[in-house]
Amino acid sequence: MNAKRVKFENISKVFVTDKNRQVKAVNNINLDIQPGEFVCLLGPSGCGKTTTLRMLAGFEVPTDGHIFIGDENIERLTPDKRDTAMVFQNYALFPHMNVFDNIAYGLKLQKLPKEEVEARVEKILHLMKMEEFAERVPSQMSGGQQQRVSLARALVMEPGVLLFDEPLSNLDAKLRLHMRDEIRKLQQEVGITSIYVTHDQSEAMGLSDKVVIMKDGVIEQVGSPTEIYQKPANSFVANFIGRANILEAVIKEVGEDGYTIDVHGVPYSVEKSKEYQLGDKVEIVVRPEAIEVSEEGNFTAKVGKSMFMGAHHEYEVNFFGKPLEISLNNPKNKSMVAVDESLRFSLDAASIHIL
Amino acid sequence: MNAKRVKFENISKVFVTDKNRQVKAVNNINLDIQPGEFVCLLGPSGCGKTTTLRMLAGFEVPTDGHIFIGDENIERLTPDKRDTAMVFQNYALFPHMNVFDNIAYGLKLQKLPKEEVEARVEKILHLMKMEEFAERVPSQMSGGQQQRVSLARALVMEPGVLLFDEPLSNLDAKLRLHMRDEIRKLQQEVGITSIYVTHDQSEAMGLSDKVVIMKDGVIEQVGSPTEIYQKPANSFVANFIGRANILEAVIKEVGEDGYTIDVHGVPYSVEKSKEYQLGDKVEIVVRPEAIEVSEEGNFTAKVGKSMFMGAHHEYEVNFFGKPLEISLNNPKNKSMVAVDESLRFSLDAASIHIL
Amino acid sequence: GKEEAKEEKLLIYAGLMEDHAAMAVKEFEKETGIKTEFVRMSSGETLARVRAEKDNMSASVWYGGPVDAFVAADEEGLIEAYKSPVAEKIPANFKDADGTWTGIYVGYLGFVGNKSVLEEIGAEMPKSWEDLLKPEYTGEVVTAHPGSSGTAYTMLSTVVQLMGEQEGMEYMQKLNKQVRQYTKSGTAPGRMVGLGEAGVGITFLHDAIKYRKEGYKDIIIAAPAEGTGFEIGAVALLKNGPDSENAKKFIDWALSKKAQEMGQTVGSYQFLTNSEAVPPKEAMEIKDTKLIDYDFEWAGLNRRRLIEEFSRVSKTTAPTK
Amino acid sequence: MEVNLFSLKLKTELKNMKKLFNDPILFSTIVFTLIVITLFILLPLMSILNSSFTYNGRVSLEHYKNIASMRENISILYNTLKLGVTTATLATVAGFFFAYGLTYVKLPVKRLFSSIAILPIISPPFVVALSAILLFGRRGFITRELLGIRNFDIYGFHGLVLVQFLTFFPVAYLMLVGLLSKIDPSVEEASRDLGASRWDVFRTVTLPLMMPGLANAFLVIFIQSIADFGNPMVIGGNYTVAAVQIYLQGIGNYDMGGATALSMVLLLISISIFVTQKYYISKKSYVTVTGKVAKKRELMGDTKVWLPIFSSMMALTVLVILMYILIPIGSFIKLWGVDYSLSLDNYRYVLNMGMKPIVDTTALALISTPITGLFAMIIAFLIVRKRFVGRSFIEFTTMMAIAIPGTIVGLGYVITYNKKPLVLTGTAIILVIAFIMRSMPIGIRSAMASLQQIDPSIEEAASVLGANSRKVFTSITLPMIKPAFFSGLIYAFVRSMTLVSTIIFLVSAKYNLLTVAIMNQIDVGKIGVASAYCTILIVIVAVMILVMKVVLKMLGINEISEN
Ligand SMILES: Nc1ncnc2c1ncn2[C@@H]1O[C@H](COP(=O)(O)OP(=O)(O)OP(=O)(O)O)[C@@H](O)[C@H]1O
Ligand SMILES: Nc1ncnc2c1ncn2[C@@H]1O[C@H](COP(=O)(O)OP(=O)(O)OP(=O)(O)O)[C@@H](O)[C@H]1O
Ligand SMILES: [Fe+3]
Ligand SMILES: [Mg+2]
Ligand SMILES: [Mg+2]
Repeated sequence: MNAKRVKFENISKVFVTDKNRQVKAVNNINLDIQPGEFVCLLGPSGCGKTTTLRMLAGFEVPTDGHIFIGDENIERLTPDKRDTAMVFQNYALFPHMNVFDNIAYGLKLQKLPKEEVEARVEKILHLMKMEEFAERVPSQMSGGQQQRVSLARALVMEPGVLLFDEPLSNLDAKLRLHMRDEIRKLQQEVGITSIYVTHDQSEAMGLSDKVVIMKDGVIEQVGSPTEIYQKPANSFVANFIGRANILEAVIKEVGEDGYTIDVHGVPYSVEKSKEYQLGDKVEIVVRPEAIEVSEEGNFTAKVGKSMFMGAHHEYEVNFFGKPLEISLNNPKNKSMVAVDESLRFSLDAASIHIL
Repeated sequence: MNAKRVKFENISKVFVTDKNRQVKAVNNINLDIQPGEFVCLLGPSGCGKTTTLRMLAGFEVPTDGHIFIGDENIERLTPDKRDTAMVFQNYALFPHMNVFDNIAYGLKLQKLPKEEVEARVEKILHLMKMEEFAERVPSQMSGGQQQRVSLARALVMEPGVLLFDEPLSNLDAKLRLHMRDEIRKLQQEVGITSIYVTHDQSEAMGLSDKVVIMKDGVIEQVGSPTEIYQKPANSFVANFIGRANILEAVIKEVGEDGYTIDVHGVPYSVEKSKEYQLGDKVEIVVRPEAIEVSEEGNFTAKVGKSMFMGAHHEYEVNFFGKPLEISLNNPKNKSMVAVDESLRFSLDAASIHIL
Repeated sequence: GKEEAKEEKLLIYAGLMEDHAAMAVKEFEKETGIKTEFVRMSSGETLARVRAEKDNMSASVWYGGPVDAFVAADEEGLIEAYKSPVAEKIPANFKDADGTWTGIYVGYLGFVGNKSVLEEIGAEMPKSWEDLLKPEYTGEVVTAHPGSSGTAYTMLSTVVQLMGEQEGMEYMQKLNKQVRQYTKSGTAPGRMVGLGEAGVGITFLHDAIKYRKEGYKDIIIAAPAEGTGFEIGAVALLKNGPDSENAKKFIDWALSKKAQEMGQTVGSYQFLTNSEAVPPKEAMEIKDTKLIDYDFEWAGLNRRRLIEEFSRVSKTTAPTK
Repeated sequence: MEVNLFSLKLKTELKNMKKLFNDPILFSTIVFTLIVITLFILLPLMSILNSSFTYNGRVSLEHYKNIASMRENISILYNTLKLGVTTATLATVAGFFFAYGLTYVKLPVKRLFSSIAILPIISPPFVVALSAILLFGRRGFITRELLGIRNFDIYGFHGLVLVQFLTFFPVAYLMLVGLLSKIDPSVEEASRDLGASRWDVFRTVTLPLMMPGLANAFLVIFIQSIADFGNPMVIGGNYTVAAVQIYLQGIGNYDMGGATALSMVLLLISISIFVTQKYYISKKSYVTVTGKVAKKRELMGDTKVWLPIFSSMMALTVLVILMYILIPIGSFIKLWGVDYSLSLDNYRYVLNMGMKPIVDTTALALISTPITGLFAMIIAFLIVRKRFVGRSFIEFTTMMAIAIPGTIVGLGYVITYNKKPLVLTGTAIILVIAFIMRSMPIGIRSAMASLQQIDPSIEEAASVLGANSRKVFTSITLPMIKPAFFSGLIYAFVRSMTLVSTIIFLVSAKYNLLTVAIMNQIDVGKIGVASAYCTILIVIVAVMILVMKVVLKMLGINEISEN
């Protein structure tokens, strides 16, 4: 196990564009990643994920702050000296090498015996379901195939720290699941600290020990997948991870370890997250799937949208003048309510989180 | 409305690689797309989706077959004469132009008045949430930002046929939803026939009038999203679209418009899809979310995996020696069963589809 | 080992034609056993190089090339005077009194013509400076530019010395109308006329003879009746050069009858300075050429002024088309 | 709050420097490069500058006053500029045209075209001038024999332009063909898809993407054209340009001070053009080779497209062939223009004179070529990819190395390296160094243009996989810019084989150089012998090109999407 700890200390990165405008791509982030941990970076397009990885890999020099791999301040290390491998968002394949050579590149640099190189490349090709492509050059492959080569090229290195920049974005759902499992397996087997940028929440949820939510170069929340999902730090996180209804409520009772809140006239007992006073107006997060459609529900609302989505059915209803999303699991055996008709439902008290 | 009908007639495309090996990227496909229809191409990596689009756009000459746009056989038309616009999988932005000029490119070629060009570009920049990037050059933008420019450049053309090659793959879930809505809105407003390659099922489900499932260059099924999901033509489609448990069953009774089948000893009444005889062994598809966990379930099985996924909880249980996936909606208010413990559940008869 | 280190050697900068220098060096080496090498450069190049090498002269002898370059070099202290015992045999007007340079050959300035071109344009071979101004030669004359070529400067200086400065410049101005092209190098007019690119050229006659020998069979030559200038090719000892003893031996050898007579075997058809040496028979047809009393000293001192003046009257370097 | 832009930039610069110190290979390479460039380019230039300001041993502006007082110098400068601009424009356009035809269009006889396009550089420049005279002169084969024109005058501006055009268009071709073949075809597809006709694509995508490359080619040719002295000397007629004037002033008039002063003026012109181009280019970025590898380009096959392109390429090809066929033919002819009988005399003469010039030149060129090629690529890599203090200095100085006529540079070398501590005159080393310094700039420029096209993330991928700077360079950068590397090698070899002017002051008796021999032969009218030498030269170069191809293949630097 050569997994390494990774630590960002007050890291910032400012780009200067052609027109001498400054772009704060990363703004004073702090992050501590344990050896062998699998961390997902999530955030809207342009929030600084790629830049963060690039600073860790050594392609971009931070404007401020320090980065540590293990106990070492890596400022003075060139990319090749850092024990990292990276899957690039734009693949960055070597156009002049075939698939085998692309993947074997790093191993050959380590002067491994030829047999070992071959064995390892073949193993990874197998994992990637790309055995038959070994001889193909990148220009003769599909987008997804190229992406898998890029992934294989980094995985085969088994470094201390692996950086993934949206490594599965061009793969279909099935293959993505497969790859995701393989990555996780390999990562745990070999013990690699991994930082994984994805725009796919379920990937983040399914893969990671820790999720980091970024926005405009700033870290909004760090936590386990469940934490992030169930106890979002703010409405941005709530909305970004999964779909969220943010409703207004008033604190009606303050208990030992819970509050009773009033949501448009209906009382709910919820867990304590922050300290609030009696009568405080608060915002609560209710996930669409945490709303139960039933004839006995406390609320009635008119359906604005109704969409069949396969595994679930989605409604958007008018909830006291604001849209409320409701997601209904396995809709097939339930009778659907059409647009403009009324839907009865209630909130699931246990799933309510006060921001 | 200048939406066009698109028709593929026995289209094949064979590539010859460097090593003189033949690759059948597309194999005798037939497809008829109505004016204004929104069709999604879905299929595993390398199944020929991009190649299909490229033949329609005119970058690749089919080895066999004919393609029609409207009533016209477009074989002899160069790409610029075809009324198509394409979002490229690798973006293909003009590196020497800033965002505005990239997007305005096609409009300027049409010699539209300057004001109109500006108005249209600005409108689309707004849709893409990219107003502030108008002056930026591609090399100074993040992956997702570049992808949006590529999308905008095609959308702004409002052509007869729009081709999308994984246009949202590098965007986060939120933005993707937003973009998806905008694409759909624009497409319907202007009436554009659209062919959309995606690896994201929910995108395919949410967007399309028709889904085309491809595999190894061959079309496996064409149908509406619900059809494809609920009545997959074969196990490949069932597995590819959403997650599927394929179970064995025996026809016990043949009724007017349904069968009674026996699934490991439990009888279920299901709809008729194909003709079967009494006693036939059949395969049935049961979606993970169509399995109800409850104390009164007909089956008991040992839990092999248990994963919290946010909106749902996933189990994998050992079902008569084979893994069976179960997906539990809004898990928060239900007590979880740990690995190696027993889970009781039953199948939802209405959701069973015989292959 | 040590023996080798003491090996007798010599490096020469040669202004002669390549074959001539090669042969001379080979012959000298054979006779003396001194290992001799040469680098062939034009006189201007040699001058520039020895100037640059002032503090660390690599060659010891400057062999061949017009006297004015030697004079210029001497002014900058680049030359060591050496009065060779063999120089006795050389008339005073072909050597420097102080031994700065000593002449090895003499070349006459004259006209070169192309028989068939002249026939074509229906003109005779010009016989005098005056002839050159005849209308039939308009646009037919090639000469080098005095600014670039020693040959052409000899012509300019000859004309001025012959006619006086005022008249000489007027002559040049008239001649300018006749000129098809001012070439850069002094030998080019001979080649151009040989190739039929022009009818008449002004050049050193020995160069013209050489071209004819090379096979430009239409070449005819003539010397101007009014008298003409000439060049002296010289040899000199370079200051601070290594191996100066060997260098002196070489100069002695170069001035000898035998060495001078060998030139003709490789196409050097100048007259020789050693009074005992027999000039090449190819040169005999012009042996009666009328020479002016060419003043090298004056020519050297007035060079810049004359060229400036010439440039003015000819305006050759303004874009003419 | 925005941070102060200046302090931000300063900070970034400091961080870059820190990063550099941590990369010993890179750091030492940069230091080495800086030393070499200072020693062998800057120092000689300083000597020249120095001598232009020295009059009778004192610091003075006398030389500048002198050249300013010569009125013809004004028109000479005008001539020089006019020639430079005309030649550079024509040559760049033709080079581009050739490159475009070869990379974009389905053409028959591609091989012929691509070899024709480099033929003119594999012979000494003045040979073209000579051929031009033999073909188009008063007695020219075409003008007189074929067209019956009696008084055609090839000497002068138009002849000079013709000759320089033929000499330099291959340079443009070599610089541009690699760039064109690397443009991501999907960018052009996108353009077509948005409704652009072929012409629109060319106008709005291909051409703008090539603009830096074209500007670069223009710059290189312009600078070479105005520094060229061989061609104007032979065929310039009364059209005098600065390089010739410098030679005349320095060599003909024995006035080196004036010559150096004039050189400085010439240098100033080159510098201004260079600065303009740099300003223009640095504002743009043109990455077209991305890590997502695009499909190969479909070649255009329409008759409408290929026929006109084919015919014009053919026309130029015929012209080139005509010019060059004369050389081998001439070498078997007794005396061109006079006696057309066949003979082997010329070769006999060459054999007689000895093969020493040929052997010496080839040996020296062989030593300097790989060094030049590699060094040029390394410097280009440093300039484009690395951020360090002294980067602009390297870029600027290496370019200046060709901006001054060779004669003057050669002189600078003698002045600088004839004194302690570095006495190099007369050695082979100085010849090799001169070869390298004179041919490297073009390699650098063309490699730079290629590199600017390639997405740096491809190199980053290599480095994150454990490749150090050297390895990244050899296994990724070099193979990807192989066309530029290859053409750089060819160019370096040929230039070394044919360099005259710089060398004339550096040759020692130990090394006889081929071009000097050729010059001498032409001077004495032995055109046949000169042609024989040239023919041998062409054969040697052709063989070398083949050998280079094989060696590069063996070194694993393989053909990429070149065809
Ligand atoms: N130029 C080519 N030469 C040889 N084979 C090719 C070429 N282009 C594509 N192929 C092969 O054709 C098949 C189909 O490629 P295509 O790009 O259409 O796949 P795709 O469905 O778009 O896949 P992805 O989802 O990975 O982008 C792939 O197996 C690919 O390797
Ligand atoms: N070279 C550059 N010059 C100027 N701005 C830049 C540069 N590179 C990135 N940026 C800007 O910095 C911000 C962060 O970019 P980064 O690539 O890290 O985003 P990201 O989180 O990876 O986004 P995506 O999910 O879209 O890939 C973006 O707004 C981007 O436009
Ligand atoms: Fe002479
Ligand atoms: Mg990114
Ligand atoms: Mg694809």
